[in-house]
Amino acid sequence: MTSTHIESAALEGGPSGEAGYGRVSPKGLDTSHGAILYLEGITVSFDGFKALNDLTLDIGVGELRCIIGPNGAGKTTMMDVITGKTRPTAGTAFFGQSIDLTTLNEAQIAHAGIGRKFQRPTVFEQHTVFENLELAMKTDKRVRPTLFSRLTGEQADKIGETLDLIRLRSEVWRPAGLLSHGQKQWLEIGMLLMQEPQLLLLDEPVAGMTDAETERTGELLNELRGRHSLMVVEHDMDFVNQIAGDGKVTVLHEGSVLAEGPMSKVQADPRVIEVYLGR
Amino acid sequence: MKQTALTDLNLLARRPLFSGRVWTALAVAVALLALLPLLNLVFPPGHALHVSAYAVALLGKFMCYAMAALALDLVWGYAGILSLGHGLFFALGGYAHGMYLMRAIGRDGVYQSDLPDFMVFLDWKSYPWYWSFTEHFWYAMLLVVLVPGVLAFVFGYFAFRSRIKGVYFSIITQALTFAAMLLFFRNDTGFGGNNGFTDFKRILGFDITAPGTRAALYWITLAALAGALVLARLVTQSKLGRVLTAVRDAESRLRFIGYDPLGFKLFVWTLSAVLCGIAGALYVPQVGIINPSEMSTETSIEMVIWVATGGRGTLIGPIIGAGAVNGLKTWFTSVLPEYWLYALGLIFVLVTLFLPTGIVGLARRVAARFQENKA
Amino acid sequence: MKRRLALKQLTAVSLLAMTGWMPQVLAAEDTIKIGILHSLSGTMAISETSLKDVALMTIDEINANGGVMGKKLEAVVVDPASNWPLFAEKSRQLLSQDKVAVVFGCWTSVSRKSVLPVFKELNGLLFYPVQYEGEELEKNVFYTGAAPNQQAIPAVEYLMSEDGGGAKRFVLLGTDYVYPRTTNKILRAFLHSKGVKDSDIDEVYTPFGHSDYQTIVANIKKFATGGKTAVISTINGDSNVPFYKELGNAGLKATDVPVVAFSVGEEELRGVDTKPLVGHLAAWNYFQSVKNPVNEEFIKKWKAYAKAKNLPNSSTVVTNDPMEATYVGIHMWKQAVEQAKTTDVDKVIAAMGGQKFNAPDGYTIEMDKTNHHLHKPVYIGEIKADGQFNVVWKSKGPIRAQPWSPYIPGNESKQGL
Amino acid sequence: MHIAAIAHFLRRFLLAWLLAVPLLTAPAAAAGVDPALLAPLAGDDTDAKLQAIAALGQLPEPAAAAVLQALGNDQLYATADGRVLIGTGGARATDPVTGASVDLPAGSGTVTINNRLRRAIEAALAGSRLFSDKPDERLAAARRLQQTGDPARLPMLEKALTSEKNEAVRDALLIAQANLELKSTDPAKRRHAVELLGETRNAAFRPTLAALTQEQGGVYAEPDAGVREAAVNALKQIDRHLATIEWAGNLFYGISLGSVLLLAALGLAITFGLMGVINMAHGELLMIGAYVTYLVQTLFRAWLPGWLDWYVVAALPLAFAITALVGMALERTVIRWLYGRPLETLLATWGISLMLMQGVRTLFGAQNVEVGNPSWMSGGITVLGGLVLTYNRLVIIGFAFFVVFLVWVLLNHTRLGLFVRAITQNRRMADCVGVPTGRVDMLAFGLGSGIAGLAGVALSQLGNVGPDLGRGYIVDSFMVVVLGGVGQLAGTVIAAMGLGGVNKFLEPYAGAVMAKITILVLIVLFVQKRPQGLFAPRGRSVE
Repeated sequence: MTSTHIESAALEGGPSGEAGYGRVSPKGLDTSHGAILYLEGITVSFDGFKALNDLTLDIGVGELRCIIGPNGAGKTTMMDVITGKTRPTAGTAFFGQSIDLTTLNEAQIAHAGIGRKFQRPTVFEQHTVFENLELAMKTDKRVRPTLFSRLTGEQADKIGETLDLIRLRSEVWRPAGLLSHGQKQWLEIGMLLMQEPQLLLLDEPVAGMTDAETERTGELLNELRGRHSLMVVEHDMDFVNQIAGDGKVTVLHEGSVLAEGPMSKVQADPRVIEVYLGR
Repeated sequence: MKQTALTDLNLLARRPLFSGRVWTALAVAVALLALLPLLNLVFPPGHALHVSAYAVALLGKFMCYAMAALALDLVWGYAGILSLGHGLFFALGGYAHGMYLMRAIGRDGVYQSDLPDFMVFLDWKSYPWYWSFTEHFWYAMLLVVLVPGVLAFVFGYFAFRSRIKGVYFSIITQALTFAAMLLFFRNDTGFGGNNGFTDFKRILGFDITAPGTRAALYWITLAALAGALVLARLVTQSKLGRVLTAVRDAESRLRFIGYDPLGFKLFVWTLSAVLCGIAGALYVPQVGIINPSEMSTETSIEMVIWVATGGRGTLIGPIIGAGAVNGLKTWFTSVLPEYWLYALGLIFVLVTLFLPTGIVGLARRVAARFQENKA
Repeated sequence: MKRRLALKQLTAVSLLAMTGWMPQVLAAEDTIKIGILHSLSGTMAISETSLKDVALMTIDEINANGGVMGKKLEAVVVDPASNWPLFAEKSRQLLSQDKVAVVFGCWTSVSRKSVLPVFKELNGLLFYPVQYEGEELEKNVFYTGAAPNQQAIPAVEYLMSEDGGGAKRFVLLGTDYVYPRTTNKILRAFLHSKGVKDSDIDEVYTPFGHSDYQTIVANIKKFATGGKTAVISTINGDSNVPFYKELGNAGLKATDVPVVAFSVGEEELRGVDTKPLVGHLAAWNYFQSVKNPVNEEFIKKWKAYAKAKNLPNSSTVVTNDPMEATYVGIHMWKQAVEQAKTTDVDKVIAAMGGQKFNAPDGYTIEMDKTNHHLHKPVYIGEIKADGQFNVVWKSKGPIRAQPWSPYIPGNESKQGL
Repeated sequence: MHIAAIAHFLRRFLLAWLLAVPLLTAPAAAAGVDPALLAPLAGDDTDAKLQAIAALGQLPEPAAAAVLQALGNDQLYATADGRVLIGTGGARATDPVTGASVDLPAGSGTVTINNRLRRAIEAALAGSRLFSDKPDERLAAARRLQQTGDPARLPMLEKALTSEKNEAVRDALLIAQANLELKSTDPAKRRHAVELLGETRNAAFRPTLAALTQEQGGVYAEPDAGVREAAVNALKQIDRHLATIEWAGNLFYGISLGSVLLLAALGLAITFGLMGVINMAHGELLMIGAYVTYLVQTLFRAWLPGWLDWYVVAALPLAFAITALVGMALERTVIRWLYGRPLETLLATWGISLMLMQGVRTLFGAQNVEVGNPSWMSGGITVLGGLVLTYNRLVIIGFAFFVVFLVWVLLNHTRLGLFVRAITQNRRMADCVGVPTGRVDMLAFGLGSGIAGLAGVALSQLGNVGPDLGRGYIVDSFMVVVLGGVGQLAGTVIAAMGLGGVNKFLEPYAGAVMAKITILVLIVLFVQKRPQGLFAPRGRSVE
């Protein structure tokens, strides 16, 4: 089913540069080597301080990867690099085999199929839940089509499905600003899903959620597993345990990978214990 | 059941351009305004229903201001781009039209020359290249749209591309406008320096001071204003409108869901500049003068104040604001010439402090209160 | 739904605001309305405010003496706020709403130009009290200020004379707008006629409100090394202070490089520390220091009025040329009205020609029969330490204005006017 | 009541001082001057006056000099019966003929002079002053004589040279002599003179030298080829020097303009740069500072005329205090409600600026008010023999950097500064860690405003003091802050200096208007490249 996504992506991407400012249209994502994201030797330094230091990491298609690490380990910076917000000082970042992320801007990367959820839930507070999802929906996002776009039936259906998935149907006409913290988190996840990305980056998705909400979010992510590749940055160990299962966990420390492997193995790693769990 | 629910989702998502009530309100307002020149023409002075030519001229002027305010609201109210340079676009539109009007004077100038008087006293023998074709009305109209449009597009492209935001953007628009003002103040620039263009005689062969011509200009302005309002509403009601507000509220988020704000900002910015230019073009023949002071910092800031007073992001608000503020200004400068600046200044402060949503916002709150009381 | 209604109401209200509340100063039957159109705010307030006060004083004076044709004069003061379109709007208001018989106002050329179409359209009557560039002659306007030949040319002649220091080179320094441009154009032509070469004329313009004259003063100094130099300044009121301060501190004394200014009078000097300026010149048709009973009377009245109305700094008020021109203008209009036995514009215009008035400038000056300009005497004064002028040259009697300078090509035909 | 007592004392002090004046000046005119010489001064014939002045100049008596001085200062009175008296303040006068102190007769008026007479007087006085016992007076006289082309003065110069010991004065005299010897019949003398004048590299001699090289129809103004050649070289020397002067001049003008911009912008760098308030009333705060200076000057004139020279110094703290108070008042009443809504602050402060301007108009009138330079800020020093560095600008340059230093210390070495910087970086966090944001905001805004007040004092020494003083600076100030990078003190300094310099180096070529336009366009372009200004804080921005 991934492939169908890719087809549609190619179609809706449209010929590049038509609107005058080059937009890439992914010629299908080449994931022949089974990995969807390659980070190699990424280094980011702000005025000498190395936020990322020769970071190397790759994520497989359909994998759910948890990233843990103490504050300042470079988790958010890594996401900034992947989503094109920060340009690495050195190193390469590839999406699939062919798309070089370091050459694209945020919009192009998002369009290529990477969705990101922020640490603090950021939704369009003035817009209704519906509008938020509508804006995020995967479609031609250049100026003219946007100006003349009318909502089709199936698009409405898609929004409806997502609404049910994130359990916000009852709130559909409320301005997003009025939602509870947890609801915002879900809405943002919902917006990611509307983008139909192949890779989701989730930055602390359960921060500030009640246990019930956390529970529910865990289920949600598990539903997504396989359909999308996910990268989850999280502090909450229990939650990581809940979603990681026997999947790989990566520990970042001072901008580079400290340890990698199943949760059980990682938790046993003395260095990890020292820098992180040891506290 | 789910299915039905979804389709009505879709239906609910489609909103009308205006609610029926607003349509009627607008229609009434337009009709009223359109009536005034007739009252002026038909009824003799002194008649109970006579409306003075002065009032008509004044309203004509205000409507031009209103249109500029509307244009500004598009960028500021919706895309959150505060321009302190709309006076520039306004003036450019005015100058473009003014060039035609100057050519239309023909040999009726002081020196009976084909050239405008200011060129004569600069000893110029022929029109500089950028005046060519301006004797054709259609070409002047083309300039009215193109000059502000192109300038806005180029300036906007670079500014937005390098992601200049908020205050920075406001201040460089101010710098640009200030530079333009100095440039136009120079007599050698070829736009009449400080005196600018004035003493127009005719437009398309009609005597520009004739009551009929005045009325016509007035109606054209009214039509343009109404048209601009509908157009602006169309844009802001479209999905693009929602993208714009998203730009205003969380631009970076918008990037991460795959929109490139550059194009959207550029679109609305250029559109706004063009509308503003048209307003300026309508302004000049009615006021009878265009000079660089229209590009002064003050003018542009006043425009912002009209929008703020009326209520930004409401389209109708800026129109009301422009009318109200200028109405007050006209009134104050006559009844308390010595102290009107206190009054005006105070109003600006109070509006920003207590009416962050402007007159319209206030009206809505009041209306809401009514409903509560009823319920 | 209520909200929509409220919206509609608002629209209606704002409509009212625009049409309904137009100032309707109800005209009592026994008064004649006079419009006063001077900026009381904005950049020009500096110069124009005092003209408003002089006009009011003159009107009080006339009313005290029984008004005009037994009717009292009623001043309608508006503030065009140094904003040219507002000038046009206000003049329209004065003429069509307030129905004033005459308007006294404007200072800058652009303000005059902006109101002209209105006065022509509504056939109003404007008295313009400031020296200006000429090149204009409107039926609806009377010019009580100087035309170039009543100010600029005599001044330059004086500078070239032995008493004036026999200047050989000239710096024409001005703010970049029409008055300096035209004046300098005329002066250049005049200097040519006196055999001065272009290489000995330096024409410099500064933007409005220019406040940094270091470079320009340095250039004047450099230019002056080429021979006996004089500066002819048409700098607009506000920039004069920084210019003179720079000049004084840079050690350019009037004895080395005299500066003659056409826009600097007693009023402007109030804002300057005059010590370094002693000896620099100004050319006007009136100085407060002109000695004659009419002038003493005028000054006395003005000081008294300032005190009575306690205007700001009423203790130090001074009179100057445009104030005198306003005063003269109002009185001449009164005479014309009484002669025409009506305030009808056309009749008054007809009656204005040839009006005589015993003016503070020490002469019984006459309004020209044809060209709407006053015959004025020319005085050249040197600035004294007390901010007054010491008259060092005066014309033999009043000079007829040449609104169309013979030094501007194309005006030959108009010399008859 | 203290004040009253002081005032009373001062008035008496002032009175005594005035009474003393005549006594001081009376002895100036001791022995008599020939009335025949004085008579023409009372007349109207300018030429006669000129002769009389010249003649008086030759006289050794101090009385003659006294007459000339009086004439120069409008202190010479002509009585109805044609006598001439030296006014000595009040209704008293001294009769130069008898040296007696007499009452001014009714109907006597001052003898008016014009520039021509002024020149003659200076020259004449120079003659007598050549023999004064004060070297600086002699030097001034010699310098003055360098400008006369009147050969009749040669003998006097030679006489002076024989007796003159002081080196500086001697050189000056030699130059004056050389200037006159250009007209000598002896080519050698002329040549030597030309070379000497060339050495001075003083542009004042350019015309005379240039005249020598003039040639009409094969006939040279200067017959001797050698002298001509020397003249050409001399001219070269002078011109080369002029070029240097021009360059140095532009540099100085640039720096001084820069320092003005800096002063104007510094306050804004705090209120806008650090606090994010688009303070459109900033210009009006400058204006208030200037008006405070005016008030202080008025007070000094009334009560402390003896100390008038120091009114500026006294104005500084006052201007700071008052504008700071105004600023704090604004902050408490209006601005504090608008934090985080910078664009709204723009509107509100605009309204405020309108009110402040009109307020000043109502209080002080729409006209400019007069603020004089104290004597120690008037005039300037001549360097490189031609470039005048005016004192007021020198002082202001120094002052600007002093203020910068002050701000730097306040921001980086005080608790307030610490708090301000904390709030700039993260208001909410600062609030949490117990920074009294409210008070700090008020103080910081007060500081910014106060600095604007200081700037106002400086500006009052350069230009207009009028209601719209501020409007002239508001745009420039914002340009400086934005260009420098918000919240970057160093950036502001460099931006100001850069703008000033570029402007002044452009002006000679482009002219004042185009120079300014170019600057603005450059700024717009620059901001494209560095949206955050010169010194942008980098790092993981909080989005």
